[in-house]
Amino acid sequence: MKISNDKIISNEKIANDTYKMVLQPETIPIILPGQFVNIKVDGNMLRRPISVASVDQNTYTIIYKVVGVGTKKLSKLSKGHILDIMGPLGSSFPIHETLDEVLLIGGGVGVPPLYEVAKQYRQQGIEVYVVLGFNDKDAIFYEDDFKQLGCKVYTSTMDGSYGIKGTVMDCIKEHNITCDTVYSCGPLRMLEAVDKNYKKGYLSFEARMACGIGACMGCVCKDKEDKEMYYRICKEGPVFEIGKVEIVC
Amino acid sequence: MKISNDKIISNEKIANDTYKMVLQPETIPIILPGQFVNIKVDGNMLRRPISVASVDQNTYTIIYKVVGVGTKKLSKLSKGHILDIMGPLGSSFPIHETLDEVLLIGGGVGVPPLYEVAKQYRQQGIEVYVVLGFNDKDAIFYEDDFKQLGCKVYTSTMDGSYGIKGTVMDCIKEHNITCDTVYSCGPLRMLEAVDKNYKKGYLSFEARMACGIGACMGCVCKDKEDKEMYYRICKEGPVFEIGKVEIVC
Amino acid sequence: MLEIKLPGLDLKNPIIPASGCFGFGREYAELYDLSVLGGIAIKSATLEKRYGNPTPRIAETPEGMLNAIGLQNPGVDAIIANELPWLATFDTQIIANVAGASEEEYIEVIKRLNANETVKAYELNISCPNVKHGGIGLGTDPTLAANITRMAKEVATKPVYVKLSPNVSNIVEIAKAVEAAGADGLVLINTLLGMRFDLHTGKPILANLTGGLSGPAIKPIALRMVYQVYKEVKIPIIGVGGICSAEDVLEFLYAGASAVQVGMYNFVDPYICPKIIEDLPKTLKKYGIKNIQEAIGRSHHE
Amino acid sequence: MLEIKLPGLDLKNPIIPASGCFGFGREYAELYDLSVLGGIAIKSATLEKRYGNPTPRIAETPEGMLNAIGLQNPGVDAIIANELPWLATFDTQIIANVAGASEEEYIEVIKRLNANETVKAYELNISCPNVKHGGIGLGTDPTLAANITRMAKEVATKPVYVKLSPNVSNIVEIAKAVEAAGADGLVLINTLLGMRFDLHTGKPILANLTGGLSGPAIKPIALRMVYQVYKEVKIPIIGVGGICSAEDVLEFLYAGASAVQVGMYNFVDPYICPKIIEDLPKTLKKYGIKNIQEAIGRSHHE
Ligand SMILES: Cc1cc2nc3c(=O)[nH]c(=O)nc-3n(C[C@H](O)[C@H](O)[C@H](O)COP(=O)(O)OP(=O)(O)OC[C@H]3O[C@@H](n4cnc5c(N)ncnc54)[C@H](O)[C@@H]3O)c2cc1C
Ligand SMILES: Cc1cc2nc3c(=O)[nH]c(=O)nc-3n(C[C@H](O)[C@H](O)[C@H](O)COP(=O)(O)OP(=O)(O)OC[C@H]3O[C@@H](n4cnc5c(N)ncnc54)[C@H](O)[C@@H]3O)c2cc1C
Ligand SMILES: Cc1cc2nc3c(=O)[nH]c(=O)nc-3n(C[C@H](O)[C@H](O)[C@H](O)COP(=O)(O)O)c2cc1C
Ligand SMILES: Cc1cc2nc3c(=O)[nH]c(=O)nc-3n(C[C@H](O)[C@H](O)[C@H](O)COP(=O)(O)O)c2cc1C
Ligand code: FES
Ligand code: FES
Repeated sequence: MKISNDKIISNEKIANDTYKMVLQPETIPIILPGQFVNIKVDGNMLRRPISVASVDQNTYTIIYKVVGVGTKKLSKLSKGHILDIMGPLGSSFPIHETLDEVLLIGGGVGVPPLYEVAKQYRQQGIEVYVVLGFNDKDAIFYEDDFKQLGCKVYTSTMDGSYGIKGTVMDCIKEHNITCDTVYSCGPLRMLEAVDKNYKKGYLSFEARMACGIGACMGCVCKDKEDKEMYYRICKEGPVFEIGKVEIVC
Repeated sequence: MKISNDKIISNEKIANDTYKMVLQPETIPIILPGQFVNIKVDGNMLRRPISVASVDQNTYTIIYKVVGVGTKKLSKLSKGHILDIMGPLGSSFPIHETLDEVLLIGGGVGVPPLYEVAKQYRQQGIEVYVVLGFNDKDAIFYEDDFKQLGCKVYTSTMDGSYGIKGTVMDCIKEHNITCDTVYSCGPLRMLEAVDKNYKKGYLSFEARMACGIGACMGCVCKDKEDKEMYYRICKEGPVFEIGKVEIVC
Repeated sequence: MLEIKLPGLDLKNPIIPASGCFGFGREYAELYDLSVLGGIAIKSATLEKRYGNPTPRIAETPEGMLNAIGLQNPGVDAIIANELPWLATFDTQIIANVAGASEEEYIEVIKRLNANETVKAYELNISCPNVKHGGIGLGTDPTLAANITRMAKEVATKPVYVKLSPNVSNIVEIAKAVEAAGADGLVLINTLLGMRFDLHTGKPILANLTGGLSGPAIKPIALRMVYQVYKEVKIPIIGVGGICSAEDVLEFLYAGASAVQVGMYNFVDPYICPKIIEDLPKTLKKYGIKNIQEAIGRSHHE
Repeated sequence: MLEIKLPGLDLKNPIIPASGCFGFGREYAELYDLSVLGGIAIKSATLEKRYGNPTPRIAETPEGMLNAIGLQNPGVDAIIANELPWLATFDTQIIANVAGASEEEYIEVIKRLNANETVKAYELNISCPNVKHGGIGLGTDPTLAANITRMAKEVATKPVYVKLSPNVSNIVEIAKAVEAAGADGLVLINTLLGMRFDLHTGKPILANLTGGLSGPAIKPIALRMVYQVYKEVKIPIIGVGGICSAEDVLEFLYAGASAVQVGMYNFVDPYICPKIIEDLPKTLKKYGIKNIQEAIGRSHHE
């Protein structure tokens, strides 16, 4: 973890309310798939946690949705602007070398952190199923990017305006995807469903954060079994083994 | 008065901690000599009142000293930046057509609003004496500008590093300037001295302001005689006839 | 969708400039038609003309400001003679904010305003230091707060709102006392007591030493007090503290306010009130709210 | 020029991360050497391990934030076993912040910490809701505040600082009660109670409904309280509330603080404490101050 002044290389809209920003850090840190950065927005106190979607030679990419004041301000920034960024932070999606196939399940802006997972698995030639869920056709992004990596991509929308109508679970059923190792990130209700239906794999969680580094206890969640045990989503998380965390919707 | 988005045409350092900014408003308002504008600075609540130094075809000029957070931020802005500006505000220095000569007495950043006064009197061919007071040589600005208008310019510095050593009053005495109609702007102690030594003319005051338009009563001063009577420096002022206002240093 | 009826006040929308932040409206009338406003809370009126505190009276703070104006105003008679007839020309509801250095002064001010038809309601400012009680604000003691409310209600011919001070351990206790004493409504909150120091001189920036903190900085405190008080009283609440957007208004409505006042943000953006009024219908729509009534106290429902 | 000696605390500089905003220092130790700090106020310790409140526990506010952590901590025994030995390896002064749901809990926590040599002083957090008194903080009642102070002083083998709640009508009254009960120093202020609402759901953002407001927004209130209390007590004051620069520190010293704590700004800039320590000598020099001592209470002098 460090604080770095990262330069915006590009910042463009890629779907409804959804932006892709490429950043160039002063020195390129090692960023693992699933880790996040914590971005200072001018005029706001708390940093905004955003997952890293992919890492390249000397840049990295984030995908964010405009939901409030902070992400709104981010969306207005142009190329060349310098951002005060803390990171990389948190745990990552472990990449196993002994698997035959993996299933990535992403919902909305939960999709981006899965991209780097797909990339690393595809580099090893492992079969990657990708199931994406969006609200509607206009919200869809990254479908082609996953395809270009050679993943098998299946998309669903809640309103049926594209792909399967329904949730990602509906989509999986519909396409008879049987792969049992999942990597998932998205809305809490989706994670809850994934948690219920799978035994192997990893989930990535969100929480309102203050420090982002494990000091304030702002972002904790409980262990599923041992109610005395807790984890900090910013430190032990955001990625946890499936079944580890108590999910309260 | 109106709120306008004014574009910065230039913003350059002209003396120690002192900057000159040329601004282009959306539509050019009528700005009278001695009036001020109230500038919104990003990240600060209260607007910063700054006098207009001179008015041109479709631009106007302000001169400001960096004394705190707001003026510091202003000094960092570059050409093309848009500022949210309220103005022009307050009373102005009346320009009389029947005078033979006038004496302008300016101290530090009190100098700029006198420039437009000098310009208008010189346009009428009236003799203009200008006495400028600064802390030291490095703080001096606008001496040449007044000279170019054809004014008789006399400068003093508190530390004697340039011109007469001492206050503007020392300078006036030293140069035997006898003109009895004064226009003055500068530190309160200077205004107090001018107020004591002259009977005719105008003084421009400063005060910490909130609304800048006369609504909050934040900036009031008292009448010199009638202690029940008060004036709002942002509305009835900043320019008052000499002898009108009670000066409390 | 924006209308709301409160005791004495028939508001076309819930936006009211706060007392002391709008003078008597003259300066803002040069900028826009005051008839767009739901109402106007005019500057605190005292019996005699008051000059107020020495200057500096203003200091800036992070997302806020301190003021120590000290109730400067021309006195109730001058207000009746010069300001109210002019304000009567606008189609908006005038709330007279009443203050005083003793209980008797409040009562006398109210008596003189009773006959004036322009004033639709009173707002008792019980935050100011009271000479009779050693300079303590009536608003920090439930007994004193109830007492002045009762006295005001006895003479007032218009509804009485009481504007509470937030500088208290227990705002609910004060609110309940004031309600029990007959108040028709509450205005929450006045300013919090604060200070700033001059780095050069080491002295307080304000000549009065302390001043009242207002602005977005205090919004979370105001919201909390509106929420706590709404739970415990039946009379309507006008929310105030840091409001500068239609979203802020919505938060206050959710917390339990029936209308709101906008204070220091008038200084930041003199058009803020008409802007909020314009934004409000879109904002309600965006969050699926059909009308103001539906939003009031929403955080407390089911 | 930065040293300051306070009861039990030999500070090389007046900068101390505030309780709850620095954990037990482990996360920040990865970023810089904790030995640069004047001291560290560790997270409130309770007798048993505590999970705290449900989430969300955090909300943003203008120039501030709300938190409702609810004193999550591993319990005093685990702190003694796991955290204090590690903290002992740094050359800085450790202040143990003590909390509890009853007076007896505070006392038991203090007893267990007494033997530990790393802890140089106690800081009683009397802002938290107390089960024995119907969930009211001990810090809002002068009698209760004095009582817990007296009980703590009876058992404590180290100086006792009392950290006051700002949610009171009269901070001076509480401060004097606590001083009379034997407190060695005061810490001013804890957070102000606030709320935020979710625009979509209409509900409070925090699961706990209300939370503690901290950050630059509350600085003017903290400064005012330090100033008022300094006038009336003889024991030293540690100032806290919104500090994020050397200039802020200077304001607190002028107001009457002898040292300061930095809270939520650690989250905005994790290097803020070392930065302030580095800036402080330049800043003192800029304003003509020779040493910390000269600045303390300067606004009150002559
Ligand atoms: C580990 C992690 C990774 C994330 N990755 C992404 C990503 O890749 N792309 C993306 O679009 N979003 C991501 N989010 C969610 C993102 O942090 C929020 O959408 C964002 O903080 C909202 O900021 P705002 O100012 O626009 O909203 P506002 O509502 O104005 O924010 C107010 C406060 O609430 C916090 N907040 C609001 N919503 C959330 C949320 N869902 N999660 C956490 N904090 C929130 C903000 O950080 C801020 O402190 C991630 C969150 C976490 C915790
Ligand atoms: C009518 C008028 C005309 C002015 N014209 C000029 C000018 O032409 N050039 C120039 O350099 N300065 C001028 N000033 C002074 C200028 O307003 C202040 O220097 C400036 O506001 C300082 O802002 P800051 O953020 O840098 O200082 P800070 O100290 O950080 O400001 C904090 C607050 O105090 C106020 N403040 C601080 N000093 C003053 C002051 N001297 N007068 C009024 N408010 C103050 C600020 O506006 C702000 O609200 C004028 C002031 C007035 C009232
Ligand atoms: C400059 C100024 C003057 C004020 N004068 C009064 C007053 O005379 N009477 C009163 O009841 N409140 C007065 N207030 C308090 C406001 O009406 C309001 O309660 C407070 O500022 C909080 O709202 P805000 O955060 O929107 O400013 C004043 C506030 C300011 C900033
Ligand atoms: C996340 C968080 C947790 C806190 N936890 C505690 C605590 O456990 N004990 C305590 O006495 N104060 C606690 N505080 C209050 C701070 O120590 C400090 O008094 C307050 O935040 C004001 O300072 P600031 O404005 O610099 O943050 C906490 C504050 C925050 C923001
Ligand atoms: S955000 Fe502070 S512990 Fe996770
Ligand atoms: S600044 Fe408000 S009346 Fe002058």
